[in-house]
Amino acid sequence: MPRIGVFVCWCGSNIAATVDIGQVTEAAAEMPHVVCVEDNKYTCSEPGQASIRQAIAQHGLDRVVVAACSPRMHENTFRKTISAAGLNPYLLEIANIREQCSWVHADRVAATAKAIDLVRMAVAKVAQHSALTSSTSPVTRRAMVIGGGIAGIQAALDIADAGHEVVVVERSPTLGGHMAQLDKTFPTLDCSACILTPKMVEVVQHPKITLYAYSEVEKVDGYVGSFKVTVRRKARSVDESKCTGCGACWEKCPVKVKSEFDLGLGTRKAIYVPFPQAVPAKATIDREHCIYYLRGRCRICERFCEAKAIVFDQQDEIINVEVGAIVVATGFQQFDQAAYGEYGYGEYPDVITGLEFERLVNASGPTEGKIKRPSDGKVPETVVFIKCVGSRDEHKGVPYCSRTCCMYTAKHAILTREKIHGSKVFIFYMDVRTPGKGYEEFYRRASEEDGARYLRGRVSRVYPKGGKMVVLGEDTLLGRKVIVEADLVVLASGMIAQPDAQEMARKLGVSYDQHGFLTEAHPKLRPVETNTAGIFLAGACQGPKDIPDTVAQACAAASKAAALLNREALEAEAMIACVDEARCSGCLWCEPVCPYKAISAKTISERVGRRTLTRSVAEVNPSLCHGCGACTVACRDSALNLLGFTNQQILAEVEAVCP
Amino acid sequence: MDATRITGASLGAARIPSGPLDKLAAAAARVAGDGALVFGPARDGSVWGWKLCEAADVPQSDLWERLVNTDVSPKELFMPRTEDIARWRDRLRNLSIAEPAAPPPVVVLGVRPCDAASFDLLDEVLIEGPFSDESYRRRRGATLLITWACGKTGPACACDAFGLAPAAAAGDLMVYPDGNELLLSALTPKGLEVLGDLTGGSTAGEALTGRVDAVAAALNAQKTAVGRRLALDDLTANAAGLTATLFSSDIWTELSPRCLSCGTCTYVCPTCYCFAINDEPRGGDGRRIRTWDSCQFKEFLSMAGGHNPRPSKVERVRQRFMHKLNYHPERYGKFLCVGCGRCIVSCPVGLHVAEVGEALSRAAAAAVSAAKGGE
Amino acid sequence: MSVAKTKPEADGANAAAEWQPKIVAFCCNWCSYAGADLAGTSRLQYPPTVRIVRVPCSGRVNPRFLIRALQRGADGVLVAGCHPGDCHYSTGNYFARRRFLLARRFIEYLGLEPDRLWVKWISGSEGNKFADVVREMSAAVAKLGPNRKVREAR
Amino acid sequence: MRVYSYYPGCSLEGTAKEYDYSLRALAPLLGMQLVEIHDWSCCGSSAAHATSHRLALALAARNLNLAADMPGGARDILVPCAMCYNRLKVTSAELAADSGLRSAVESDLGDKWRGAAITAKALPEVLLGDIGVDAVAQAVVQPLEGLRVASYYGCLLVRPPEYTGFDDPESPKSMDELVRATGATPVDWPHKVECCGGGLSITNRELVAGLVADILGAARDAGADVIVTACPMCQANLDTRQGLAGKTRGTDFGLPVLYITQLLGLACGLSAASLSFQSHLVSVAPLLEKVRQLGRARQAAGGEGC
Amino acid sequence: MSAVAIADLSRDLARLEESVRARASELLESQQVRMVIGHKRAWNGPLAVAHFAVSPKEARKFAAGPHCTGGLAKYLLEEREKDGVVAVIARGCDALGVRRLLIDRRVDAEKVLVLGVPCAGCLDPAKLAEALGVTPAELVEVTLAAGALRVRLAGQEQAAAGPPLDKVLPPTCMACEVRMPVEVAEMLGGDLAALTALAGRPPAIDLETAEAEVTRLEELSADDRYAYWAGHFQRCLRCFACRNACPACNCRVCALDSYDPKWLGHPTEIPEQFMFHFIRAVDVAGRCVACGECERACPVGLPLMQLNRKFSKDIRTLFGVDRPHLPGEHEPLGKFEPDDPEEFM
Repeated sequence: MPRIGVFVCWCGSNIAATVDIGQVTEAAAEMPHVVCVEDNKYTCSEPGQASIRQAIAQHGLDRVVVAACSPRMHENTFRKTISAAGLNPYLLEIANIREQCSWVHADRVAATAKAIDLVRMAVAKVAQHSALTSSTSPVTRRAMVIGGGIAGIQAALDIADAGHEVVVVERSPTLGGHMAQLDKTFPTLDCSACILTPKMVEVVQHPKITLYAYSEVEKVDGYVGSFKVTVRRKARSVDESKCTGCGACWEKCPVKVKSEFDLGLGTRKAIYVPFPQAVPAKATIDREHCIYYLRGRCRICERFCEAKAIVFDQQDEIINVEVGAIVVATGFQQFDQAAYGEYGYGEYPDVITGLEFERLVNASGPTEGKIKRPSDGKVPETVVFIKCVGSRDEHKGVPYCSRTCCMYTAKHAILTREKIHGSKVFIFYMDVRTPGKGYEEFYRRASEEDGARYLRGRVSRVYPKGGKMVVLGEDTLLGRKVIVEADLVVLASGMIAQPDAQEMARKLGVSYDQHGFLTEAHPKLRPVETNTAGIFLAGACQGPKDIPDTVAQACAAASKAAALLNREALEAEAMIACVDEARCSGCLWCEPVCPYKAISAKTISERVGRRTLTRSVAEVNPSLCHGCGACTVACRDSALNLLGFTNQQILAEVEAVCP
Repeated sequence: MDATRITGASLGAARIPSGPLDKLAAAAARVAGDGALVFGPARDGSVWGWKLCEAADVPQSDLWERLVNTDVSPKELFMPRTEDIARWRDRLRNLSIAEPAAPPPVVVLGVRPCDAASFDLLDEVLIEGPFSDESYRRRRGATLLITWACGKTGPACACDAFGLAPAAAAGDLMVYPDGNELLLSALTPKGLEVLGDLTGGSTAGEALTGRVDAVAAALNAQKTAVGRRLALDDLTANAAGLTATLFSSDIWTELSPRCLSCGTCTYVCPTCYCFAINDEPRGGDGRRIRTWDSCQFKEFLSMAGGHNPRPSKVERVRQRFMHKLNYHPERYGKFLCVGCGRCIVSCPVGLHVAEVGEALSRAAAAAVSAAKGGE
Repeated sequence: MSVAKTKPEADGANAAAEWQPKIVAFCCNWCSYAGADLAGTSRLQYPPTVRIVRVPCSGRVNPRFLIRALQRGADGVLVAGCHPGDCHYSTGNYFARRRFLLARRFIEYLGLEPDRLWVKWISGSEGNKFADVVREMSAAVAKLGPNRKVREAR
Repeated sequence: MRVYSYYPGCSLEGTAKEYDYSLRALAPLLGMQLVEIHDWSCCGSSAAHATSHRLALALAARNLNLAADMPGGARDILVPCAMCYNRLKVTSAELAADSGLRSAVESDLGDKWRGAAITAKALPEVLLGDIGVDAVAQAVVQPLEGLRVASYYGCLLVRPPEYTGFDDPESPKSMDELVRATGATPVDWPHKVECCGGGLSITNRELVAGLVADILGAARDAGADVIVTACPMCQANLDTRQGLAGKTRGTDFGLPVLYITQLLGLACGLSAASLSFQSHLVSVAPLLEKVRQLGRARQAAGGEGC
Repeated sequence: MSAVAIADLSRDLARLEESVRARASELLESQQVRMVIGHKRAWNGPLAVAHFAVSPKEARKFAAGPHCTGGLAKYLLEEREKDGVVAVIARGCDALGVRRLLIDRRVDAEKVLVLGVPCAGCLDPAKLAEALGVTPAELVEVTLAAGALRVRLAGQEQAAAGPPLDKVLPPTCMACEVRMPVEVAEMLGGDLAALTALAGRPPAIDLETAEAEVTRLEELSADDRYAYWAGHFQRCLRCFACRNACPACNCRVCALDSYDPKWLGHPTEIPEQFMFHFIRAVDVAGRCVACGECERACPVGLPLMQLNRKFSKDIRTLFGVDRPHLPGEHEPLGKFEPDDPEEFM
């Protein structure tokens, strides 16, 4: 039989002025299993705590109820108190008779009656308490960074510099991501490649970093401190350890393919590196276009490879990596412009996206930095930029702002005016958003110094007419229809989630929003953590971001990961879900409601009669469970229970409400 | 089987017209005692059960021409589905315990002979046996049972297979349909009192009791549809000593798979009497209650620690029918079944006393002939 | 405390005037329980009708608790959790929402008064909202009168 | 044979009779059977939806209910008129989404809403989605090779996309594909979904003349011989206001405006009479002559005659 | 349905019965399966009962036709711990019941062989009796012959023509959308033209009509609704036939039997009866396969499907999941949508 002590607090006059403490102690003395009732002026004071410790010893109490302020205030205080007296700290219940009683009621009779009810509920609940302990698990002191764009690069370098091993997984043949495709960066107009490529090199040279390029994450098992990641290293058909990146192979390769890196504006070979500064500088054979794979003949590259690095029958390799933390930096993709039929992207070659413009204006791009329009290679005289194409448009499923387009369009305007003398630049916009250091100044430079004509309004249609692209738009500030006959139209494309972002989220067990961006644990206070402990977010996979924000977030994610890896072991929650295997039907209806992927099936053996049978039951991983209890409701058989808030405890409280 | 199960000695008889029965009900209520409650068959939803009749809604006699029997047996009038054994209050460490008040007298108007006979069977176990069930005894003692002989049998009726008959005499007062009139025959002094109250003291003479015997004999000559198919003679004649053989018969593994382990058969059965006792605490207070229970439930014999002596349907189905058709007859000389046919109608999977009885009887015959062959 | 005070014994004018509903509130620890605490620290007054059962998350609240509370004499049940999208455990309140959308329609279908069940999203900063909800719900449940339909006799 | 409930709508009994005739003549050739909805009434467009939202819904709902009650079972409705199509689609969607509105409309109708399972379909939607462009091409006996056709969709047929959804609202292609199936060349032109001003055709002729002139001009610039449409309002407006539009631009456009069914009918070998070309204001005769010439030229060149 | 089709139908049913027996014998003979679960003629009365054949000889007893009522899927639960494959002769509802057990991971897919049979509906003896003006117990034999049912009543020597089968089907069969079973390993009788044509027809009543009684109850006043349900619930015997017959009620330890926590008190008074039926209905919500077994098994005629249908109706209107029990649909309570309705929140 439980032996419960009840300690009623006056809290000076905070409680005692409204609640008749005497009546409460009298009533508490009658409650089942209560063997000792005391009241104190200030229970949380040292004398108050001492009286609890004394009473535990004197009356042999094994459970304690403190009727005082909110448990959010002093639950931990009193847990320590009873722990000091030798009780398990969880054999405590707080009756909140201050915040939820004396402070909100004036009528002494009613408040006293309610306080008695609250004490009765706490007594009934604590009688059902059991001692709880939390488990610990060791930490694998290695991190994985998924994605090798600027976010992944920065995060990897920071974690490695903090002294931990890092594994970087990048699915394309090279590091760099979208940033490598850019020409200049706003608002400083410094060269993107110049600031990025040294970092790319740093990654491969760092002794703590292992890079798996042309590789993808297949599966993620385990939990914080102990993830087991399966990585597929796709076959390059080239032995990375031998390839020197000399370039003989791609010079001789007879097959020309549209370059993904140049967004189809330029070409590459079937054996290639995506761009000259690619890291690692290892060739890759594109098996879909290589003549040898298509027709069984050629092998010219093999003949010219002095390093003998070509391996035509190379297979994908599956490797397993154990890590303690994961930084997700999988980036974004451009909005698909085909959704805007009225702009004719894809039909008219001279309607291009902002990223394509980056390649056109880039000195290492297909036009060697000369802005030439794709249809006929003519240098455009009039260029129209249309902003918010695939941003802030609910009808296209993108209600959000992509955050970068205002600034890169201003940059494009400046570059156009710089590179094409006497060119005219028109920019159709909804709003100009420049929240960033030096951003507003940069925009002003575009509009005021470089003479870009900003027109506030949407464009309704773009169509070709006599070698020009007619842009029908509106200037809403003047209330006039605007028709511009342009040579080139550039659509400022928004950012959307990677096409496989949801699949990645499911592999990782993290949540994502309706647009497919991965969700942070708290929008303000936990911006780089996910709801799955040990998995952090960096860059545009979490939402549209420019480079400075991406880098800042990558640093933050890295510091979170490093802090985690600095720990020897992790202590799990004590109030977590547990499975009564004798009851569990193994239906696993609990599994989909668990936000932490903490529930999985396991097989148990049991004796039934004279036979040993195996069956499947649910298992809660204590390192992953946060104790929300959603699973307990999904469990029809009540095999799942939440320690500290068991069905029995809640039912006992409910029973006690109405004596 | 005991012939007195069919023909009871009439203590007196009377004749009343068919039609409203309010006078009969009132007379019975007066005899039963102060505050007596009268129950009669009543339709509830799609089901016929038993309902308290106010004076105005006492059924008319033609009801018994239309209705073969109620779907729910009248046993709950003596064994309520839930009844208090005691209530307790724990205040200031003073425990007070209250037992329920004495039950009111009850008149059951128009039970069929099979159901009336079921009370005799229950009485033997619950009152006359070594243990007397106080609550049941008090309720039975305060009851006046008016039994209505069956003018026709229903398709699921099987009374004759179990040693009874459509007009088997049981209860306090028998009612026999006789043309446009009803013949009343008192079987007990209480029944005789009702007749006296009804007729103003003039109980009928020899002529009327003779008529009663004649009508009863005619009604009892009816054969039921199930009874025509179901001969349990091998079971009755050879029952003694066959328990072990029947217990290990193959029929249980053959018959039991289809059972759903629900309690339907036991709960509609007038002769099943298993119950459970549970405490329902409410804080310091609470009640100890008795509710029906069923040997067909998986958890029926489940013990603390997890052991279950009857873990599968084979054991549970066997238990029920062996109890009805072998254990009880061995001890009391009668089947613990009155052939009311309710399990035949209600079992959702058609597993009932007729089919099992036939199989068991065959098994008994086979065992006997095997034993003879062995000699 | 006398039991009779909170227990509706009779429909007599006096008893009716004195009767106040009893509401069991399941409040999630992170939002609504904190909101109730904030109502306290802000000294907002509300009727002494509500008894809070602290749960980690509205997703922990089993609809069976609702019937149990009504059986044992509660006149109303409040389930309060974080606003959609704000769940401390990210999704618990979404599951609670589905469960109680159905549960409320179901008790209504069984002939109970649906207004005996309230589900409200109350954040930790909404002390005012907590007090308002208790006031409004107390009035609404008072209007329904004592719960008799599934309350067990004592 | 695919069976459809057929909802002609008022235009097809009046100004757009040729749309109705040509559609009925064409249907069997493309494997469609049209069963006219018995006792159909106004779809709720024009005056109704401008003045009373509920009335407009109730009118459309009545027709959808009738379609649900059709003997032989509920089927998809073929709705040739773009306005009717639009009203029926909007009504289905709004009543599905809003139970309050549904009960309001039910009380207006004095009848339960039974149209939930009924789908209204536009003509290009049916021909492309159900019949299939291959089946259309197979039915062509007189290919219109050499003819340049501007498909004009107007404002209602493909908008709003959340209700219509069968084609790109800004750059639709469905009629172009049908045109291609006849052997003719669909022209790429910018005014496929520009407003023709049909709603103001009576009240503001000058404005409408300008809009119509823009459309016709764009079609002519794109080298079109003919405009096809699937909307009675567009057809009527582009046809009747063509003279006025020409006057404002000092030109004679001379661009016949056909229903898509008429063009398909022509390609499938239906006679000019059965396609009711006589009721057009802009003469179709030169077009028919061109078709004949193209056919002869093809025969002379040894092309497939049939 | 033309007269010719009906004549064919009775012949088809005979052939179906033969092919069930043949296939079952074959499977047992070759020891591909350990047991075949189907129906056989009952000891008495018009209906068939479950039959468990473990030998080819026992397979000769299998029956098929509209008298084969009673679900079979649930029996698999008791076979789960034994080795070997069990075959089930499955009507559409049985197949869905097996699917339920598979989704709930209560049965191993490798240990079940679902043999689908087309189903014309299973007669409701109460409806048939009512149509003939007798009690259900008086029905002795029912067959489906040319034209309509043929019924022999108690005390009659000869069977006489009864009503058409369509008129005496329970509501679940009327609304059945799986007369041709789905997710079966193989179909028996798939070549029987008349039977498959009948089974392939759309349901006799649509979802809304099936829910007409729910709608009617919804429109009553709260007190009338309470009176309705309390009236039914007070009759409930707590025999648990509804639960035991239900393929969705397949927990190892039923909440209704649990002592700790004690969800359901033992008293059979109204408050606990509401708890009982609340728990049962809530726990099968979204998981109900609409087989109607609960209602069929109930000895005191509780309209339990009206509770289940209420949930399916609300799940449809609130969450847009029309038929959670059919393949391809999502289980509505193991998930959520961020924009689920907030009617009163």
